[in-house]
Formats: sequence, C-alpha cells, structure tokens
Amino acid sequence: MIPQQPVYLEDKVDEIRQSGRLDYRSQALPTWCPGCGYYSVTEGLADALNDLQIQKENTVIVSGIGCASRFPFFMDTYGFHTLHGRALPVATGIKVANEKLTVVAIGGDGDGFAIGGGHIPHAARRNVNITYILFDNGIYGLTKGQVSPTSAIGFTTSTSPFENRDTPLNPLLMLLSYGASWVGQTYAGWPHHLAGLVRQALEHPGFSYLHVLSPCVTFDKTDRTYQNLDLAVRELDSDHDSSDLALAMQAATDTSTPALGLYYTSQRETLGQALDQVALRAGAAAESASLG
Amino acid sequence: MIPQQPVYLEDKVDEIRQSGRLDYRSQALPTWCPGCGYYSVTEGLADALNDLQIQKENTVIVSGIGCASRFPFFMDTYGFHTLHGRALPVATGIKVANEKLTVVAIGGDGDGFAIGGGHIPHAARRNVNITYILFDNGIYGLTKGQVSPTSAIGFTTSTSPFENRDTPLNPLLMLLSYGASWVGQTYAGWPHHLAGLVRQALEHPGFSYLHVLSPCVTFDKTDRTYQNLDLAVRELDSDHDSSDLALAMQAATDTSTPALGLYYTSQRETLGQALDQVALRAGAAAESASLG
Amino acid sequence: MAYHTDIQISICGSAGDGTIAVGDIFKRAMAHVGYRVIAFDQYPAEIRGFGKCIARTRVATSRVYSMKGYSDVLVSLNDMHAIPHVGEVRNYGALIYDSAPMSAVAEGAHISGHLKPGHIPYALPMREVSELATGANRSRNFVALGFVAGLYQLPQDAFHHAIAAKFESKAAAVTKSALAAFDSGFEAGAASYQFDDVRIDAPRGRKNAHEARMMTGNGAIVQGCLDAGIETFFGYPITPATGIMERLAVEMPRRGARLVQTEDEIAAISAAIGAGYAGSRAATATSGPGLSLMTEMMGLGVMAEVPVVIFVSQRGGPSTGLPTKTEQSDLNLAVWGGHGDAGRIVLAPTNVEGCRRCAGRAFELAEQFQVPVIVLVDLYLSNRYETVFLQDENEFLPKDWKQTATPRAGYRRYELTTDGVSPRCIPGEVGGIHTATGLEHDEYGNPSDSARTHTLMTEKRYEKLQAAIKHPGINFTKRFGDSGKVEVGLLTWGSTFGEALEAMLLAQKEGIRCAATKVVMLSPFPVRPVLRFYKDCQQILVPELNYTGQFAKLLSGEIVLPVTRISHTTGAPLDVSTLLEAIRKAARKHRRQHNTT
Amino acid sequence: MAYHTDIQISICGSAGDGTIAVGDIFKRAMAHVGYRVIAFDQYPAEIRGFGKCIARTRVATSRVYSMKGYSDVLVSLNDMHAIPHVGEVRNYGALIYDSAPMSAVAEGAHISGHLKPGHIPYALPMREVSELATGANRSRNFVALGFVAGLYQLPQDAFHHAIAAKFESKAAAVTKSALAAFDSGFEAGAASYQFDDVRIDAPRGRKNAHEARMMTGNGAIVQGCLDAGIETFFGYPITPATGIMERLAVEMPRRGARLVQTEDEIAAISAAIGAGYAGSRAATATSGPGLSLMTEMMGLGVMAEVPVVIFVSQRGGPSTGLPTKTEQSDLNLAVWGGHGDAGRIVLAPTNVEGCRRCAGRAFELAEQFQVPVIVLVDLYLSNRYETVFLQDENEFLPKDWKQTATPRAGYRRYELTTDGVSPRCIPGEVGGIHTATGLEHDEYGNPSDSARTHTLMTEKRYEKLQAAIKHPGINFTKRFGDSGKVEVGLLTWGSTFGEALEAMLLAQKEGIRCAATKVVMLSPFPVRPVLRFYKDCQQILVPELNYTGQFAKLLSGEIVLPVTRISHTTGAPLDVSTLLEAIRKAARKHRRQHNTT
Ligand SMILES: Cc1ncc(C[n+]2csc(CCOP(=O)(O)OP(=O)(O)O)c2C)c(N)n1
Ligand SMILES: Cc1ncc(C[n+]2csc(CCOP(=O)(O)OP(=O)(O)O)c2C)c(N)n1
Ligand code: SF4
Ligand code: SF4
Ligand SMILES: [Mg+2]
Ligand SMILES: [Mg+2]
Repeated sequence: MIPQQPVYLEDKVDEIRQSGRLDYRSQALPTWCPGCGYYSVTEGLADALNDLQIQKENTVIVSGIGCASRFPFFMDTYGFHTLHGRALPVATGIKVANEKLTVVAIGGDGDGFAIGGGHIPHAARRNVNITYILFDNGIYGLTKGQVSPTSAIGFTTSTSPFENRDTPLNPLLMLLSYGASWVGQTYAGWPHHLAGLVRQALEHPGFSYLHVLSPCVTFDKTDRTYQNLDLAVRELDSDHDSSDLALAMQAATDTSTPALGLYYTSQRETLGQALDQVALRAGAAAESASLG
Repeated sequence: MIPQQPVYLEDKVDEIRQSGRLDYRSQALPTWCPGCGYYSVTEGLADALNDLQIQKENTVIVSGIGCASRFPFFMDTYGFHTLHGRALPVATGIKVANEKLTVVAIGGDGDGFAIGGGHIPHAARRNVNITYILFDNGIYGLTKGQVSPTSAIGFTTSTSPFENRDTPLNPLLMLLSYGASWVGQTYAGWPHHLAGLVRQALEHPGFSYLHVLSPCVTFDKTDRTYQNLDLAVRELDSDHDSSDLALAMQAATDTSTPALGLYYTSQRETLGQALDQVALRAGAAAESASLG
Repeated sequence: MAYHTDIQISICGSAGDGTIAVGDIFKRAMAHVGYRVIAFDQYPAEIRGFGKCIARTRVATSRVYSMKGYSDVLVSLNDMHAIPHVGEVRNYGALIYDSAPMSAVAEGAHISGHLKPGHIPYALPMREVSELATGANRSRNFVALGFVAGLYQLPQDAFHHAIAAKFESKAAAVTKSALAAFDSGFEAGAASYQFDDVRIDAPRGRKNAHEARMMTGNGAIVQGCLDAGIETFFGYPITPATGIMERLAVEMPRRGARLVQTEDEIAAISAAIGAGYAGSRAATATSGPGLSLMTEMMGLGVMAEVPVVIFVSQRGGPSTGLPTKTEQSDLNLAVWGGHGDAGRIVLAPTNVEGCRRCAGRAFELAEQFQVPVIVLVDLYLSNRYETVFLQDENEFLPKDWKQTATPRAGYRRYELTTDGVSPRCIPGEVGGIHTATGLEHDEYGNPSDSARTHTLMTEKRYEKLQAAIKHPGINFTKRFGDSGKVEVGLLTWGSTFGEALEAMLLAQKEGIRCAATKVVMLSPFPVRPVLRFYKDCQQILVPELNYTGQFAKLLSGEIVLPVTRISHTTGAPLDVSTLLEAIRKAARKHRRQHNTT
Repeated sequence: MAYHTDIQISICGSAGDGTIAVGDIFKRAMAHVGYRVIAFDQYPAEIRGFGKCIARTRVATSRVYSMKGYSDVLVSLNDMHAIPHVGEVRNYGALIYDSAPMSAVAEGAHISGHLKPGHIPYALPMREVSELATGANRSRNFVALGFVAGLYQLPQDAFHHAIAAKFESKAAAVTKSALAAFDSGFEAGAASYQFDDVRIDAPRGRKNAHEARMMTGNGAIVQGCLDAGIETFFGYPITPATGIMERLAVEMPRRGARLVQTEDEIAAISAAIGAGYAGSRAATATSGPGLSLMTEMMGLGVMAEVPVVIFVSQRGGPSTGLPTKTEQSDLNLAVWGGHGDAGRIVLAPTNVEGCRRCAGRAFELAEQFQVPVIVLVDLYLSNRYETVFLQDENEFLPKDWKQTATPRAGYRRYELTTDGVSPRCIPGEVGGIHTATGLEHDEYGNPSDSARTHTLMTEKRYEKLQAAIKHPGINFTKRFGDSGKVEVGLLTWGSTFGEALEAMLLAQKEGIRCAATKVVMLSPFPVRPVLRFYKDCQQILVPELNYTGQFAKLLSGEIVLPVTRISHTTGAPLDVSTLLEAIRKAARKHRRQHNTT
C-alpha cells in the first residue's frame, strides 16, 4: 500500500482556486442554515459549469421563492429570482428568447410541486432545453416549517400539528409520466454523486430533471435527516437501463429506499428546434403563397 | 329465432320517462353542436345517478370553463360553473364542507391539463371523494379551435397553423403517477360503456378519474373524429388486473390504440376520513391537555 | 356644404346564414372604392345553435368615428332575430327581407308585420332567387347583398372582386355560385324603384384609396407588433384577445419570430417577462380574467424592471361575465392591479389606427422605462373594422435604440440615476452579471430591507415613469372640438371616445360650444393637460362603459375635481344620441345657471 | 393629574440570543399584573444567520394605541445590532449592556462608546452572572431581564410565573436555569442605584386584570374566527399571514372544524368559495402576493354571490418586496382588485381587539350580503401584541341567523328584490336546485347576455352592499378627539391609526384643536360620515404606509375633496413624532391663514 500523502489546507484552497470553479460563486455568503443540504448543490453546479467550461455570462439561474430559490444570489452568473412557483415558465421564456444561454431552473418541493405544479408537465412535454434542479426537503423551509406535497405521512409540522395524513407525491414518477427526456435523482449527502449528475443533466440536449433529496436541518429533526437518508438511499441497480421507461417507472415506485442515479434519458426535438421547424414551414408557406 | 318485437317511439319515450333518468336533466337544451361527443356523457351521468338512486338535491356538478364545462346547466342537480381550470379545488371545498353530497367535477382537456393542471395531483393524492370526468377532445372548443395539451403532433389549429409539434400529455399515466385511487377511460362513441364506467366511478369511495375520449365535430375534422376513434379504440385486455399499478401504467403507455375500461383501482383513506382522524387526535390531545 | 354620404347598413341573421360573411364583403368592397368604413359585428355567445348575428357597417365619404345609434338600411336573413331591431331603422330608411322565408312562420313572426310607418319595405323572394341562380337556397345572403348593391347603384365589380378574394382558397364552384346569387340580387335591386331616401354618393377621390386597408383593432395590434419587430409572444386563448395570438401565430414564424401557446396566463406573462429579461421584444395578450391572473407576475416585472408588453381586450365583467359583449371595466385592474405600489404604463387607444400606434410604441416605452406596459382596448375596438391608411409602416424605433449599460466591473443594475432609469445589461453580456429579483434590493440587485433602500427604490420606480408622458409619437391626451372656453367638455378614454366625438360634433352643429378630450395614457396619469382642459369647461361629462365610473374615479383621485359620470353597462357601445342628449342637458343647465342664451 | 406609567423597553440582540423570548416573558408578566401592554418585535429577514432581533414593549397604566417612537430603556444583548438604536433612547433613559461581551470586540464596537450625554448606562457582566448562576453563558438574556425587573422593582413572582409558563413543555432543568439566571439578574438590579428617571408605578387596580390576554392581531383574528364558529379554512403559507393558519390548524380540529393546506392560493380561495357555496362558514388568509393570485376567483364569488372571508395581512411591496416589513400598499388591490365591476366588502381593523371583532363580523356580513369579505391588516398589526379584555366571547351571530330561501318550485336563486339580496338555498335543500355561475345570468341563474339583465344584475350586486355600512356591531368609521370644528383632522385606516391617535392626543395637549377619524370599512365606502368629518376640519391629514397615497386617492375618488398625504415607505410603522410635527405644521398654516392665535 502507498502511504497516504498529508493534505495541507492552503494547498487545497489553492487547488480549488486554480480549478476555476470559484469563479462561478458570487461574493455573497449563502444565508442558509449551517448544515443545510443546499450547500452541496451550489458546489455541484459550480463544479459542473466549470467542468463543461460554460461561460458564466452565458449562464442564467432562474428560481422561484423559498430557501432553495435563494440560490442565484450565491452564484456569479446571471440570475432571476422570480416568484413562488414560476421558475419554469420564466426559464422557458428566457430560453425561447435566446437559445445560446445555458438556463438552469431551481426550486424547492413547495415551489415546484405545490404552487408551481401546473407548469412542470408543459416544460417537460415541450422538451425545453433547460435543466431543472429540484431541492426536495419535504418541508417549507423559508416560511418556517409547514407541510409540503412531499412530506411523509405522519410528519408533524406547524400546519399538520396532528400529523400529516396526505399521501405525498412521487416527483420522479410524475416527471416520467410527463415525458421528461432526462430524469435523475441524487442526494445532498453524496456530493460527488450530485456533482456528477448535475453535469450529466447540463449536458443533456432537452429538458433534464434532477431531483435532490436534501435535509432541512432546522425544521425537520425527525424525518428527512442526514441520518435517515444515509441509511435509506442506495444507487440504482448497476444494470439499470436508462432507456427503458417502464423500468424507470418501476424504480421510481420504490420510495422507501430511494435509488440515486439516472433513471431515464432519451432524445427528441426540443422546443427550440420545434420553433425553428415552424419558422421553416412558415417561410416555405409564405414563399409558395407569394409565388402562387 | 324469436322474431324481433317492433319498437314504438312513444313507448320508448314512456319507458325512459318512467326510468326516472330524465329527472336529472334540466329544462335547458344543451347548446353543444349537433353530434358533439358531450351528449353521451350527459346521458351517462343521468343514467348512473338514477341507477344509484342518488338524490338530485344531494348532487353537485362542478365545472370549469369550456364547452365541456357547460354541463351543469343541462342537469337538474345543484351546479357550480366556476372558472377556467378551477373545478377541482372548488369541488374539494364543497366536499370538505359537506361530505354527504355527491360531487362530480367536469372539465375539458384545456381546463384540466392546461390551466388547471396544478390542481389534479393534489385532489388525487389527497383522495378527495369526488368523481372527475374529463372530456378530452384534444382541442379548445369554446374558444373556437386552438391547440390543447392533448392535441396530437401534426394537428393544425388556429394557434398551430404550421402543425403542432409539442408532445401531447398522457392523462391516464399522469393520474396513475399522482396516486389517483380509481382511473378509467371511455369513449363518447360507446355510450353504454361510458354509462357503465360513470356508474363505477361514482361508486368508488375516493378520488375517481374518468377520461372520456370525445370528438369535437366542429373544430376537428381530421384527427379525433368518430371515424378515427372507432377504429383506434379497444377494450382493455380481458385479463387486465386493475389492482396492479405497473400493469395500469403499461396499458396507459399505449396511446395509439387507446384501451377503454377500468385501468386501476385501490382503496385508502379519503381526505374526509383523514380530516375526521385529525379531529379525533386533536380532541384527544385537547382532553389530555385539560386533564394534565 | 356638399352632401356627405353617411349611412349604416345592418344585416341580421342566424348563425349559419352567412350574415357575417356578406357583411365582410360589403365593407371590403366599399373600402376598396374609397369610402371610409367602420363596422362592428355581433356574434352569438354560444358556439353553436342558432344565435343571432348582426353585421353592421357604416359607410361615409369623410371620416367617422363610431357606429351610428340607428340604421339606414336593415337586411333580415332571419326574421326572429331581426324583429327586435326593426326599431333601429330611421324614418324613410329601408327594410329588406325575404318575402317567403324558408320555414313556415307563426303569425306575427314575419317581419312585415312589425314595420313602423315611415319604414320603406323591400320584400324580396330571396330563397327563390337563390334557387334560380344557384340551384340551392344556401345563397340567400348573396342575393340580399346583391340587392343592396343594385338598389343603391354601387359598383358591381368592386363586389365581384371582394367575393373572389373572400373565396380565394375555396373551390371555384363556391365562388361561382356566390357570384351568380349576387348578380341575380343585383339585377333585382337595380330593377326596383328606390322609395327610401338613403343616398350613397360616389366616394370623394382619394389618391391613396387603394392604400386603404380594412382592419380591426386586434388586426392593428398585430400590425403594430410586427412593425415594431416583435420577437417573442406567449399567450393563452381568451375572447376577445384570441385573434391577436391567432394572427401572430401565422405572421411571426414567417419573420423568424417565436410564438408559444402556454399552459395558462400565468405562464404566458412569466415567459414573456423571462424573454423580456433576456433582451427580447416580448408580449402577451389577454382579457380581464387572464389579466387578473397575471398581476402578481406583472408586479415582478415592475420590481425587477423588466420590459414587457401586455395587450388586454376587455369584455363584460365581473368574472366570466359576458365574454362576447363589450365593457370598459378593467381600468382599475390595468392601472392598480396587483399588490404593493407597482407603477406601470397603461395606454388606451381610441381607434383602430391608435391600436397599431400604441402597440408599436408600447415596446419602445417598455424598453425605455424598463417596465411592463399595458395596451388596454375592449371587445368593441378589438373587433371593430375601420379603414386605415398606413403610410409610416416602419416608423417604430428598433429595440437597440435605447443605450444599455457599458458593462464594467462593479456594475450596478439598479443604479440610482437622476432620471431613475438605470443602465441595463442582458444575459450574455460580459461584465453585466446580476441577479434580478422581486425582493426589494440595493443598486446591485442584492436583497435589502433597509428603510433607506426601500424609500429610494420606491421613488426611483415611480420617478422614472414621469418622463413617459413626454415620449414622442404618443398623444397621451388630445383635444378636439371648440378651442378655448366651452360649455360642455367630454373627457373620455378607449373605444367610447368615438361616440363622444360624434356626439360632440352633433352638439356643435346645434350651437353648443363643446370639446372632447381623449386620454390615451392612463398611467402615469397626464394630470396637467387634463387639468388644463378641465379648467376650460363649464361642465365635464365622463362617459364610459362600466357601472362604477372607473375612469371618473381615477380622474377624481388624480385631479380632485368633480365630474358628471355617464355609466353604461349593457354590453353594447354607448349610443351617440344618448350622449348628445346628455350634452344638451348639461348645456341647458349651464345656460340656466349663467343666464346666457 | 396622577402620574401615569408609560414606558417602552427595547431588547436588542442577534438571532439565537433569546431576545424575542425574554421580550415575550416581559410583556406577559407585565400584562399579568394589570398593565396595558403593546409590543412589536422585529425579526431578521433571513431564516438563519445572525440577523437583528428587537423586542419592543410599551407598558402603561392606561390605554395606549401604538408603539412609541423612542425607548425609555434599551437592553443590548449584541452591541453590533444595538448601536444603531442607541439614538432611540430618550434623555435620562437607561442603557443596559454587557460590560464584558462574549466575543472580543474591535475598537468602537462596544456600545459604551456610543452613548449620548444624558443616557444613563448600566454595565452588567451578563455573561459572568449567567455562568455563575447556571454554569453556562447561555442565559445572558434572563440575567438582563432579571436586572430590568430588579432595577425597576417589578413583581418578581409575576416573572417567575411567566418563565414557568413559557417553558411548560420543556425539561425542568431548562426552567430551573432560566429562573436562576433571572434571579441573579434581579438581585443585581435591585442592588443597583437607579440613576435614570424611568418610573414604573404599580398598575391601577383593574378588577378583571387577570382576564387580560396578550394577543397579536393574527391571534385575535383566530379568536374571532373561532368565536364566530368557523367551519372550514383553506390556506397557503405566506408571511405575515401564516400564523393565522398555524394557530387555526391546532384549534379548528379540536372543535370538529376542518382545515386544509392547499397547493396554492388559487386553490385556497377556490376551495373556500366551494365551501361557502355549500353553506359552510369558510375562510382563507394570505398576504399581497397571494391576494393578487386570488382576485379572479374572488370575482367569481362576487358574481355567483357566494359568502367567503379572506384575511389579508400586508407586507412591503411590490412583488416579493419586503416579506418581514410592514406596509399598507394593498388597499387598491383589496378594494378594486380583479377585473370588471366586482363590488366586495373590505374591513380594516385598527387594533388587536378590532381584529377579533372584524374577523367575526366578516362572516356575518359575508352571509348577509352573499359576497366575499376581505379583512385587511398589515404585518405591524398581525404581529403586534396588545392586552385585550374579551368579555363578549360569543357575541357573533350563528350562521343560521340569516333566513335563507323557503324552497319552492320555480325557485329563483338571483331574484331581484328591493334590497338586492336574494333568498339563498344550499346544496342538499329540496326545491333549491340551481347552477351558480360566473357568467352574467338571469334570476334563475341561467346564463344571459341581454343588456337589460346585465344592467339590472350589476345594479343588484352593488345596491345590496349599501346596507353593509349599517350592520350592527361594526363601527364603519369612528371619530376621536375634539368634537365640532377643529383645526386639524387626521383621517386614516388600519394599523396606522394607533400612531395617528397618539399624535392627536399629544397635539391636543399642545392646545391644537384636533380630531382623528378611523375608517374601518373601506368598501363600500362610508361617504357620508367621512364627508361630515371632512367638513369639520380646516385641514385634513391622511397618513399611511405607502408611496402613492392609496387611501388618499380612494378618498378623493369618493368625496372629491383635497387632502394632505403623509406617505411613508420605510417598512416600519409611522413615527408619532413625525405625525405630531405634521399636525403642528398644519395648525400653524391654518392659524397663519386665519390670523388666529
Ligand atoms: C404567491 C406566494 N405564496 C406564498 C409565498 C410564501 N412562500 C415563500 S417560500 C414558500 C415555500 C417554500 O417551500 P419550498 O418551495 O419547499 O422551499 P424551501 O424553503 O423548503 O427550500 C412559501 C409558501 C410566496 N412568497 N408567494
Ligand atoms: C382565465 C381564463 N383564461 C381563458 C379563458 C378562455 N377559455 C374559455 S374555455 C377555454 C378552453 C376550452 O378548452 P377545453 O377545456 O378543452 O374545453 P372544450 O371547450 O374543448 O370542451 C379557454 C381558453 C377563460 N375563460 N378564462
Ligand atoms: S430552513 Fe431548512 S431549508 Fe431553509 S436554509 Fe435552513 S436548513 Fe435549509
Ligand atoms: S365546438 Fe366542439 S366541443 Fe364545443 S360543442 Fe361544438 S363539437 Fe362540442
Ligand atoms: Mg422545501
Ligand atoms: Mg377540449
């Protein structure tokens, strides 16, 4: 065995600085609670953007409202911190206006699946070429701990003081049913896995949905904690075939031991390509009309 | 062979009148176009209510806006013709306020899956004990023929003049992914099948979703016509096991030859029962607090 | 004074009778030969069934501003529907009807029994003529149209031309039978002796008569968008705004511009704001219910200072209301809608040409002031046809007319400047990185809830808009009629201005000194010119199509002076004669009070 | 005049210092022994981090109406946060701080260097005392609290009681160490010589002192809902309204009532309207952004005539704005929000007791007039604590007080009656079958777009509301101060009325004749009493917490008379001294103009 090399903090910092990923981080210190799962995603996205050498000026991070949605302020890219539930339609508008931009939409479980739930099917079916990273902590963090559409049955919160009884939604299964062309899941406690999947999601040509299991250390001391998640999560079966929708749906159905990884991916025309085709047909129609 | 008895119109009318189902029909003549698929549903619902002997005073039909949503005016029950996309939350409120009422929500594909799309997952996961009948004609009828979230690729409408390119949604698969406890599909061209499924949907204790394929004879001359649907639809496999979610999802994935019948059914606590349980726990908590 | 042609023809039938179709041909033919035309059709509220359709067309040799409150000629294609409108026909006006209608009618159900003395009837066997000419009774409408043309000696070939154009894309047989029916009707008309006193003179020679285009308000909005180089549009169908999206869906892709029908109005305005943020000329269009849903997102546009244009066509309210009737009851919503102090720009054109101008200018204003701009019309203006003469098709400023920021280190997206407008960068620009937010923020865009920041930024967002009323190319108010002091002043907005102007012109003829001012910019409110007009008038009348007097209250809130409200909530435009009567009354009152003659 | 205690204590620290907790104990202890208390805490905008917390409590022997603009005593638990507030402390007021704070501080960062002459400093080794008493430095806040109680000789056992109650559900050790820290602080305080001139007299004997309850505006709204027998509630969390739902979530199920947290605000109001239609006492609660989303559905409530109650707590706007700061900028939205002429009732209580009363009455009004009722408060009132004396807990009318229809054949749900209110049936009732709709409709509820129907029904929907301003149990306006003609009148609404009243009382003491009127019902607007008040005043001041003067414009729109706006957009309540200065200025101006002394 090769003896392990000692690591010096300064060297490490230098290494990180030279890697370029700090360039994607703004001066603002995240205002999240110490230990919040969201820190991982910030790192993961900075890493992925850097790896892919995407220019920060060509990157727009669009969010709704919530702790998760504070994200854009902590990145040194263009950002739009919009309204509760509206990250996806705003992101769609940005992408339609300028296909050259790399557009990442960010939101929490309430932002995405409660108030914003009507927009997801349409971004997915239209295959808008953006990446949607959803931070699922199973609670409303920013408003201080109310029940969310992904809260487990039995979870006690300020608005479910006698335990939640509503069946939680299954975001992965929903996204698969919407025709999303890239669906993956990761966990804030597995930062390397996370960074890897963020990168894949960004590379996918079409709508990519990345579900991030993330603990709210302040308002959830019992349910979606690091301890519980560490025990529950596992990697997708090594022989998982991510081109098989039925298999992906089956994997998504098991929510007690959430599997991490790429569930499903496929390629088809993006919204941008579709609009280009429409313009072509229209141009042709206009031409034949002017000839006729 | 027994010679067929001749049928006299008057006898037939008498028979219908005596059957009682006309009691559920209001004086107002439907304003739908002659031949519109929606007429079948009116008949089917009247039949089912009559069969189940549900009092018309205890029935509330709630709709959004659209041709489909004109429905309540043609029935002699309580009705609430609400706003575009809002039939489900209004129906939920009615049911929460008075569990004794039979509440039927009605809407079109645009009403349900475009503007109203954010409400469906929550009515389904909460298992609100109502029946949602969705009339899917793949077009916006009332506003005179725009593309809808269930319009086929290639369909030409006033807002997709160069052919629609957006992948249509798959409502059945979506409802299954939402955890709806009863999911079925029928076709306006098969009125008996339709009436039978409406009845089953009403009988189900929990949220039942009935998808009705229905032609818009005025704004769709090419795609979802009776001719095309007659050829495409089929019954669900006779050995279909409606307690198997994976099977149901698989069946729902085939949209080229839509299968009619009950895809999936299961039983779990309804929202009303859940609220009763919360009240019980709260009462107990209050009592132990006052003893303590 | 030379004789002016100014007549209104109404064709009334049931859905399926082809009423609107022949109305359309009539107005196009008349516009083509040089008349000024204004037309407004009434559709049934239901998709199907046999609801009432009326095609009303006013034809004149000089400019007119509204529909008349009466008809010179009424053509009935369906007596049941037409009978309630018989009273609209003036004395010695004409009534043209089928002497032997298709279906047997009950007693009293034939229109001939409802004529008033003074009405001139023309009973024409429309069905028979149609059958003779085409072998089918389907072309009654063309027979009637031909009869009108023949009776009043209108140029036959202009009609032939308009019919051929209408059926361009149909089979040749369709055009042929329409033409045959028209010609038979024409012959019958030409052969009739004209008892009524309706006169249609030849149009006065206008060099550019052939440049005249028939356009609706919605069509003009589309034209304005295209002329201004719209790049992205996101919309959701709703009457009476749908036509804007439908037309843009054809035209935009031809120009490489992009249109998406979204899942709802919230998504539409969200995407439009996203596109605006990204630097695109972006718009959406809706009606009251959709605007109600959009206000939260519009507020984000105000706070994050994003340019976007919102076209709003009002219909009868509240709630789903009267989708196929007109009303001006979304003014409060347009001007105040949404929470917080959220200043925006609201333009309300008063006629079809104004629709095009306001549409184009809206993009300029949105970019100059970095703010959502609403263009507010109503069903009456959206669907009303007018002959317009577009000479300056491309006069709108291109989107790069407004200098944005020179990107640099320490860039402050929301820099406090003297005029409140901060230099703007868009994604893709190096050195311009910032995060836009709906939270209150400092000059860099960082969230801040400090008292000072909130006070300064609130001021900034309002102060910058003050310059909007100086934008060239928009008449934010415009006065018509007598200059100087007047007895009666009409102060109004939107589609109603046409009726106000007509009534004022009639009142002037009666010797009443009066003037009318239209207010085109409703927010920010042009207090000074309105106040100036106010001071010139002994009495101020404020007619509008709503119950609570929304414009009158807006006015009173801004200028703190009393006005006389004329509110009208029937779903139909105001009647010129009602207005005229109100002017007379006001003038009498004023004269009594001041003992003048 | 006997000496009145009226002091304000502010405790300032960082999140995590337990600032709000000891503030809470202070006010509860003082209320418990019979003082009138009013308190308003300030939280950081961020969830975490070390944002600033201030607990301000005003304690008086007679009724007070607002927070003071200054403090008599400032306790610093964190000097960095407290230093900017040193200036708030009045001359000869007290400053209590840690003589040896926890972390080493940079030069100039210790508060002692920032005291003004006239400030009386008390340097207390809080950390040491805490460590000595409890073995840990965590209880500095209790040491400081004890010091205050000891210094001013406040009843020690009331504090013991309040501390015990606070930690009821916690482990006994927690209570024990808090008590130990408190007692050590108390000793130190009692042993100190009191240099400042802050005096806290014994409370005046009030028989029902123990009936006094500390309540926030949100708490009082909850109490009103429960007292009125609320049956269903549907809501979506949003600051500062969330507390209403959170409290109801505990209390409603205990009474068999039902609460559902919906997927968004549109669903919340939709479900509440569904429940109202079905005959339930139904409500929702939100803030500006949520209300923006709700207006379309609220319009359906107006059109279909469905009773529903909407609680709205305003925060800084526009857009996401300043979620943890107060503002009164959603008035336009509450009164006019949504499209069309959609009349509704809007109540704006001005204090905590008013919150309870308006909440309960809102249900009655909604049922009587079959219309959505908004109860409009703001963050300041939602979160402000006041001592209230509830003697008439169950005075609200039960929901069946309002006679509904006697069901019968040919039932007309929207019958045109003399007062505009139609007999109502709900689902389940035989003979009452009808379909409610957002379309314009005839008396039966059938869709109709006839001109006559629309005119009559629009009138009906407005006329019926006129009687709302006569509902017993609501002061739709109320006048305070000098009667008859006055020099200066304050006309205001909502939370700001407290400051207006305090300023008026001070101005009266200076010999200025003045009066203040609160307007509690904002829609329909009580024109007559407001006009009457207006006529009594030489000058009218309209202070409010928004930029555009929303209430002032509403006023001018309704009474068409000029007022002087005092607009304030800092996110904080108005300052009494600023208002007092404005009153003085107005009085001087009036005196100059009228040459009176
Ligand atoms: C229209 C609207 N409704 C409600 C809110 C209040 N609000 C802010 S964030 C939030 C929920 C946050 O939960 P989630 O999306 O899960 O994000 P998290 O804070 O957990 O990251 C709510 C309800 C709002 N800002 N706007
Ligand atoms: C908020 C709002 N947006 C838009 C509309 C206009 N609108 C009425 S019905 C309808 C769509 C109808 O389509 P669908 O739901 O499929 O019903 P169908 O008419 O086909 O039965 C639309 C867009 C509206 N009434 N309200
Ligand atoms: S409240 Fe929860 S979600 Fe929000 S920052 Fe803190 S730990 Fe994270
Ligand atoms: S337009 Fe289509 S959906 Fe509407 S009534 Fe006619 S056929 Fe039916
Ligand atoms: Mg969350
Ligand atoms: Mg449809």
